[in-house]
Amino acid sequence: MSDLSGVSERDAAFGLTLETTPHYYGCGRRGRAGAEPGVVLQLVVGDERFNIEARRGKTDELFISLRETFGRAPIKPMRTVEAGGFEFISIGPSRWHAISRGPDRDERHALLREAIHDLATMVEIAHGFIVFRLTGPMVTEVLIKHVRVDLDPEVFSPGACVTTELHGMTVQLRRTCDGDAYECAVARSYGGSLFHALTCAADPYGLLVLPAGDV
Amino acid sequence: MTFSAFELVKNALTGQAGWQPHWRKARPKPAYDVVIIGGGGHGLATAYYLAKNFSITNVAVIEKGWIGSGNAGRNTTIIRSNYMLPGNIPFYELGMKLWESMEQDLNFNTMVSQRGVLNLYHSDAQRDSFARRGNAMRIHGVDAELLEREAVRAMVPYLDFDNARFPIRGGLLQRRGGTARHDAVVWGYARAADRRGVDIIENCEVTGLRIEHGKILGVETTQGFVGAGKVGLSVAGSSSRVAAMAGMRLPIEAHVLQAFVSESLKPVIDCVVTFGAGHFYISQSDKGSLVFGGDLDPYPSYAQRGSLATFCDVMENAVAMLPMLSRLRILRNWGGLIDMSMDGSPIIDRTPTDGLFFNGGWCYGGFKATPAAGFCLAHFIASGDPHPAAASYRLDRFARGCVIDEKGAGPSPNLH
Amino acid sequence: MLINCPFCGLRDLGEFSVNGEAVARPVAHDDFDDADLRASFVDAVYFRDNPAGLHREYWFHAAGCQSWLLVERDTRTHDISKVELARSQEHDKEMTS
Amino acid sequence: MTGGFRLPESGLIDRSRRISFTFDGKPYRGYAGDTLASALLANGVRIFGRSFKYHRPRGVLGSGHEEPNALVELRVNARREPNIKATTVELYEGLEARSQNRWPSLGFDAMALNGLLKPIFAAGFYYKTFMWPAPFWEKVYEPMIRRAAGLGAAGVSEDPDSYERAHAHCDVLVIGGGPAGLTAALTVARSGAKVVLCDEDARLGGRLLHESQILDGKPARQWVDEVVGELAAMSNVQILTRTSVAAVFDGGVYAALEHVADHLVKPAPFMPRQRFWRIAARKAILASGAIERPLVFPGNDRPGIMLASAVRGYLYRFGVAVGRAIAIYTATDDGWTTARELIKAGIKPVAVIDRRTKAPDLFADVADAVPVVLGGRIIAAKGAKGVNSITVENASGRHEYAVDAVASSGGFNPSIQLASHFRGRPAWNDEIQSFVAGDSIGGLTTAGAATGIYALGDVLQSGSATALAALAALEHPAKAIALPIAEPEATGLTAAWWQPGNRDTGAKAFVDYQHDVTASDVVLAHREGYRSVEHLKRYTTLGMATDQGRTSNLDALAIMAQLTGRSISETGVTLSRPPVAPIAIGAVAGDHKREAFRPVRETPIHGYALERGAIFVDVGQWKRPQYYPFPDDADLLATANREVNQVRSQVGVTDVSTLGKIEVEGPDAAAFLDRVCAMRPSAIKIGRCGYLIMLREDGILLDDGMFARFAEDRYVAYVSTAHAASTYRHMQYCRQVLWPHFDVNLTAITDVWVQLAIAGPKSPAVLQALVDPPVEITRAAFPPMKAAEITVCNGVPARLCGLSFSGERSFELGVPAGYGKALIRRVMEVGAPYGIVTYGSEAMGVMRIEKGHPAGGEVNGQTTAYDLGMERATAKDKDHIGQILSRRPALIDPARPRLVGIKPLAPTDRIRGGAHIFPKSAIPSPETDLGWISSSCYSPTLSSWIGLALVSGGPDRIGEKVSVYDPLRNSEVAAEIVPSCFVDPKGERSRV
Repeated sequence: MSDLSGVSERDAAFGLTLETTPHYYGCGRRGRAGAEPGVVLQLVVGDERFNIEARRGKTDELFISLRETFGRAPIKPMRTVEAGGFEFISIGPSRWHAISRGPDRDERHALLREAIHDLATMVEIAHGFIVFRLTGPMVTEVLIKHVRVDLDPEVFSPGACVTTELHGMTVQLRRTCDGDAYECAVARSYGGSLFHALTCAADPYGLLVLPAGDV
Repeated sequence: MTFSAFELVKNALTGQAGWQPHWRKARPKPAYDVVIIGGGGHGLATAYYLAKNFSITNVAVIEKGWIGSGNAGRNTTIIRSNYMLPGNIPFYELGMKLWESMEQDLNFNTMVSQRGVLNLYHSDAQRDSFARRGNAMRIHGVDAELLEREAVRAMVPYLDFDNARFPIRGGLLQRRGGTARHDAVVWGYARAADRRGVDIIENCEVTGLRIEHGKILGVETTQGFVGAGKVGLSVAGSSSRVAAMAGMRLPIEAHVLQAFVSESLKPVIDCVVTFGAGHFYISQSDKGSLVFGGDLDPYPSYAQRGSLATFCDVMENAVAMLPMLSRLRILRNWGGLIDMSMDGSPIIDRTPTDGLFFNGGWCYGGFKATPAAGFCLAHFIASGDPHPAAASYRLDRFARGCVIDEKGAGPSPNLH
Repeated sequence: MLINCPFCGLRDLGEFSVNGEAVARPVAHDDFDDADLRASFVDAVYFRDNPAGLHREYWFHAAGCQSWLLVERDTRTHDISKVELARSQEHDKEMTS
Repeated sequence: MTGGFRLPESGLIDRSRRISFTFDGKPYRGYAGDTLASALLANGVRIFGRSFKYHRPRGVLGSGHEEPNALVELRVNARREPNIKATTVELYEGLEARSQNRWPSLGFDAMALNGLLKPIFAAGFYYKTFMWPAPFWEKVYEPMIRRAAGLGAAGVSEDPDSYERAHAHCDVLVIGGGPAGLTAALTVARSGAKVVLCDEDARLGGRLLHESQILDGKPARQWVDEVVGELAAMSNVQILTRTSVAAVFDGGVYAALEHVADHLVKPAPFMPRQRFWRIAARKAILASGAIERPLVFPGNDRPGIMLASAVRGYLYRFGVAVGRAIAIYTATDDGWTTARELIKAGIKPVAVIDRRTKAPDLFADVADAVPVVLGGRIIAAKGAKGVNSITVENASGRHEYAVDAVASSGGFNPSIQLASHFRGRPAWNDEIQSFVAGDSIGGLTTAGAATGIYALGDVLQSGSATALAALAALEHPAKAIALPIAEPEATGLTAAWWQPGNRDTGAKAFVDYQHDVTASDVVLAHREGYRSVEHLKRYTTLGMATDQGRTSNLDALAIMAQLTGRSISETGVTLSRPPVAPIAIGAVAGDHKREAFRPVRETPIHGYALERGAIFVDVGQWKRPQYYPFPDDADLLATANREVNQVRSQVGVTDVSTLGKIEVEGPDAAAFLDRVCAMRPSAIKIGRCGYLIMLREDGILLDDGMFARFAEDRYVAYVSTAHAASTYRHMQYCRQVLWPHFDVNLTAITDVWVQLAIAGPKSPAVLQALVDPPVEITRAAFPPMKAAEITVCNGVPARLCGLSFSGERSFELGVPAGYGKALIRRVMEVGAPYGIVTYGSEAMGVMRIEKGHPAGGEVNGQTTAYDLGMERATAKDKDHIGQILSRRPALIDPARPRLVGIKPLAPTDRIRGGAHIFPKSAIPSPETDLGWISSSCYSPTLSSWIGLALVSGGPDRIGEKVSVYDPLRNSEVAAEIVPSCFVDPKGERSRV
């Protein structure tokens, strides 16, 4: 297992600082002027994200182990399931991402590692992604310009998660479990293009880009 | 009747009453020396050259629908001989020479227009690859020029030179390339073959091949059995289906290639231009329509319709290459069935069945190959030996490892 | 065309790439220069049934779950009759859980 | 006889809002709610444009997308748009329109002389001429034809407007918001299923907007308002007006174009001009109505001769009378309805000429009020700039009428274009003398007038019933809705096709107006053998204009049917092609334009490279720093030379993050990779790097790269930038399809790590300053090809490999991507004392050529491991992808083009990529061609131009003198074939 545990800008021991404002990321109001922005966008930083893939023939055992550790097997196709401080996102057959935010991540991480043991491979991949969080009344208007899956709020309900194509990029689009926000994750190298695609689509509704932060 | 200015004027004065059908509506005879299956450009050209070059006139061309109803009438009308590999260059150059003399040869205006074919490049690596190709052409006696950016700008001023995702650096130009009126090529060959005695039999579908002791005896059709000493298959798009009648599998997949025309406009694009940063090609017809296309649909298909994904992709390429196209409108879009071969190059060969010859696997390039394919297939059928210009287009090249893969895409037909 | 990915559901063609006819890789034996073995590879790599009708083919859900899929499709109508994961079937339970 | 005028009070226009606009520079006024056509007609304008071939004056024929004649150029400057149908343009304040295809003016067009040459310019004449002398085609004839052809002129400056795409999903898509579409949509909506309703008009209602029907005793328009109000209030309904559904694709995917701002002078800020919708619908109902076809007669193209339904539409919707002396020429009851409405509006028709010998029932009021000519036909229409008289003939003789308009009614053709995109064969319907859609294909069913049902009550019923059937097929519970009661309507007609034997009074009888195809052209096509429908179309250009033959195809078919003695259905039908109506290319492209044509990939240090003034190069989707120019570099070649020299003498750092990185993990990782790769990954020791070679199954090289093996069961594959995606896909294919039993997982981690190559003799010192203790960067502790997972810069996890692409002592250092920018800054800090520089991909490329490493020019999909001298690294004794076919005779033929180095005899002689290689003093020919230069550069290390080449028999020719021949660039250079490695062939420098 590769272990990048504890990679975080909060870890003051590190001699390198995490880049939190990519060169393309411009904060502030843009697009149509008006009292309230229709869309608010923010770069999410400080996630931990693990790619987990079951070992061959170990899927059942893995489910059992996770259930024992987290109270349930946090696996449901195309859904985010919250368990043990992680958000488990099922991204493919026997593959999922486990995202963890906020304090006490080392403890959680250890627990996950223990549960997984040798039943799956686990690779820390947080740095491979750029995540934009979108809120505001016009978010779905923006997203339907780009995304071909059905975003009807009843269909794409809170916790929904898909990997799909957006302006020639593969993105992971999620609706948070509270239903209030959408998160759009893309391979890091595409961050600028995704930012451009989303902000241009949002400009007609008035857009506020917040400084990057953790959520 | 030979077309001439005199005939034109005479008929203008007599209410056009003197014109005759350009080809007879023939009914099949019991037997022919040669039967060509497929009344497209290739099949009709084959019959014409059998008659003209080898005096074999007891020939029938059998067509399922109306002549030219396949790819001959569904392409983007480009002619060129800007190939890179030694197996390809002589063949396409033979074709180019036949295009250059076609109208006088056929006494039919096929509107061969040598307006130039310009391939854009966008990087040093692409320039080097084009230079390899252009130099190969020059070494084979084919015209080619490598243009710098400003020379390209002078030729096609409306290309996106300035704010492009993939800026244009230059282009490879073949001035002798251009376009021809696709339907007229079909009609011209049909009329010329007919005038030499070839029977063109339309609305006659071949339903089987009669083969005994490994030798072809004739074809079963919806108009009855037609005997034949030799049979040529020239049915690109349906090659596998017809070859299956002779128990053959082919290194071919059928795919749909979409093409598009815009509304008629006053001239804006003078040559054929191809995009190097995507797959897109465009020219403007004499009637004023912009004719363009891009990638094929990636999945095997026998349905003559394309996908929205490719449709969108082609338009994105169009605007990326020529931003001025943005407000112009697509008038019509259609899909043609093409034979994609496993190395992107065609097959002209005899088959394991004695007397049965095959011509197919033309990928994107069937239209431009029309005269040369007919010429070489006729040569093969008449002489029993491949024409030197098509000597590389043999079926056994895959087993031997002598593939002719211009793009280096490998045995993935949808990547060629 | 829409493809009903067993994992992701109905998705647009544009998210997939296709490999063409689902041909099994011949089983190689020790003599790599054996003529029959080579012929079987030539056949598998270059030759196709290319039917006008039902066609079994491999697709890759590149912009989705990255599964290779075995798709059964009619090449005349583009109607898709079956889509399944090309990989082993041990994941079936997960699909339905 | 002045043509049209505005009636008082009637119409759906807003008379309180006057609108000013210009046509050919002349100012006019209209009202909100007008179209450009209705406003011009109201102003008495009759000529709208000139025809394609004969430049004949043309007016308006119809009132919508079927319009073949009234094409204008709209807007100015960068927004100029040619070939716009005036009948579809909503009038807006400041509209500027111009006529087309005329010179010097619309009223007098010099090219109208073409008309006199009509006997020459018959169908297909150009196939018979312009052949002599041969060179004259390109030089003389064709330029003349090209200038003459085309209708409008395209704008050539950048489109200032923006476009966007949008995606919708529904259970049922209803196409058309007329009576059938409304009852269909309402039925679906009330069932709770999701419905999208599209109509190309700005208002819903379809024909009910153009007519005076009564529903439930109230004007039908009132019913429309009620239904639209109900639909608009429902959350499961999406209404898209000004939206034409353009095409249908497999799986129930529809493309539609919404004209968001085409009714404005220009789009408001942040408003797209048009929106291209992709609508995924489980079922669709095509309620697109029917289009009237005109009757063919001599002189039928004169301005003022229009479709009868259009005449009625202008009356009701726009309050415009198209003339003061209107004759009705009809083969249908519907023509009589138009007559009645004209009478009601106070414009008594000059005559009703019916092709039938008996007047229809229900129209006694009309017959009483207007002269009626039964069994009549128009045999001539005269008038230079618009019709001013017609000659009518029937059993009782000839009658001449002075008219300024003719309302022509030949029957209705269902608008089934969309249904035939799926190659659904239209079926002939004798009752309506037209084609209707065949079987429902792909979930699309027609309803209402599109099925050939024309009486309003039946149309309403059809919409509702079709919706119920669609819902039933979806197993969605639904109830029938209460339909309003319509009054009875007469829909009788007779077949009234142009008969090719008709006495021609010398004037042309037009079939296809826009392309100037006449009845006699169809006769000529028949005579010359172009009898199949497609031949007819292609030979005469019939139906290929912007209206796709809406008003012409059937008339031509009918003529051909008579000539061949077959029925119309036996004669055949041309299938309409997508799109249903022309759509702007830019609208489909959406926001994929200019720099956003394709996404950009940037490495984690992109921002840093920008700060350093780097020049970037496109590699696939990546932007890679190519040069880091200094202000005092003479040129970019000097930059590359400086960067190379600094690396070779001191130390440099470059960004190699674009290389593909795939983590391969699992107990079977080694066994799996042994099957995938041509070398033997299982032989790579833990903590070491190894070469990576992958073949395609056809034996050709797929990619080369490096492995780092960090554990017994864990490798990282570093593959080329260009092939990263295809390599990953291929490995997943091997893993999922070929060998699913292997217990191994693949994770793409390209974007997770930033990867810097730090190269040069001083690189160990730089690395030592970065790594955390106790790691030592010495020859012994960290030799070349070592791979280790360590920490750097005080705890940052890192992967360090002793890899060299440049030939110098070199390291590749990876850290999590978010630290990339900080890392390179740190590297530059700690490297400053050693003279470190950043170097770009150009310098890296130079050094790799100096070292003879193959890259894109060599790994090009045509070469084998053997060709590139890698065969010693491949394993001959195991089955892996490509093993069997790589052994085919032609792939191991020593005469194949194989990799060598090329050095000019004079170091300053430039050799360029793509030049071919010939034996010294051989005459260049295909037979003497030895190969080509695959990569070249100026080597500052050797102070010479050098190249890599693929040369027949390559390594066997080392030492031969050759000519590097580049006719494209007029260059021929004497050179020598040398080993491909130019610098430090023993590899001593990398081991310091």
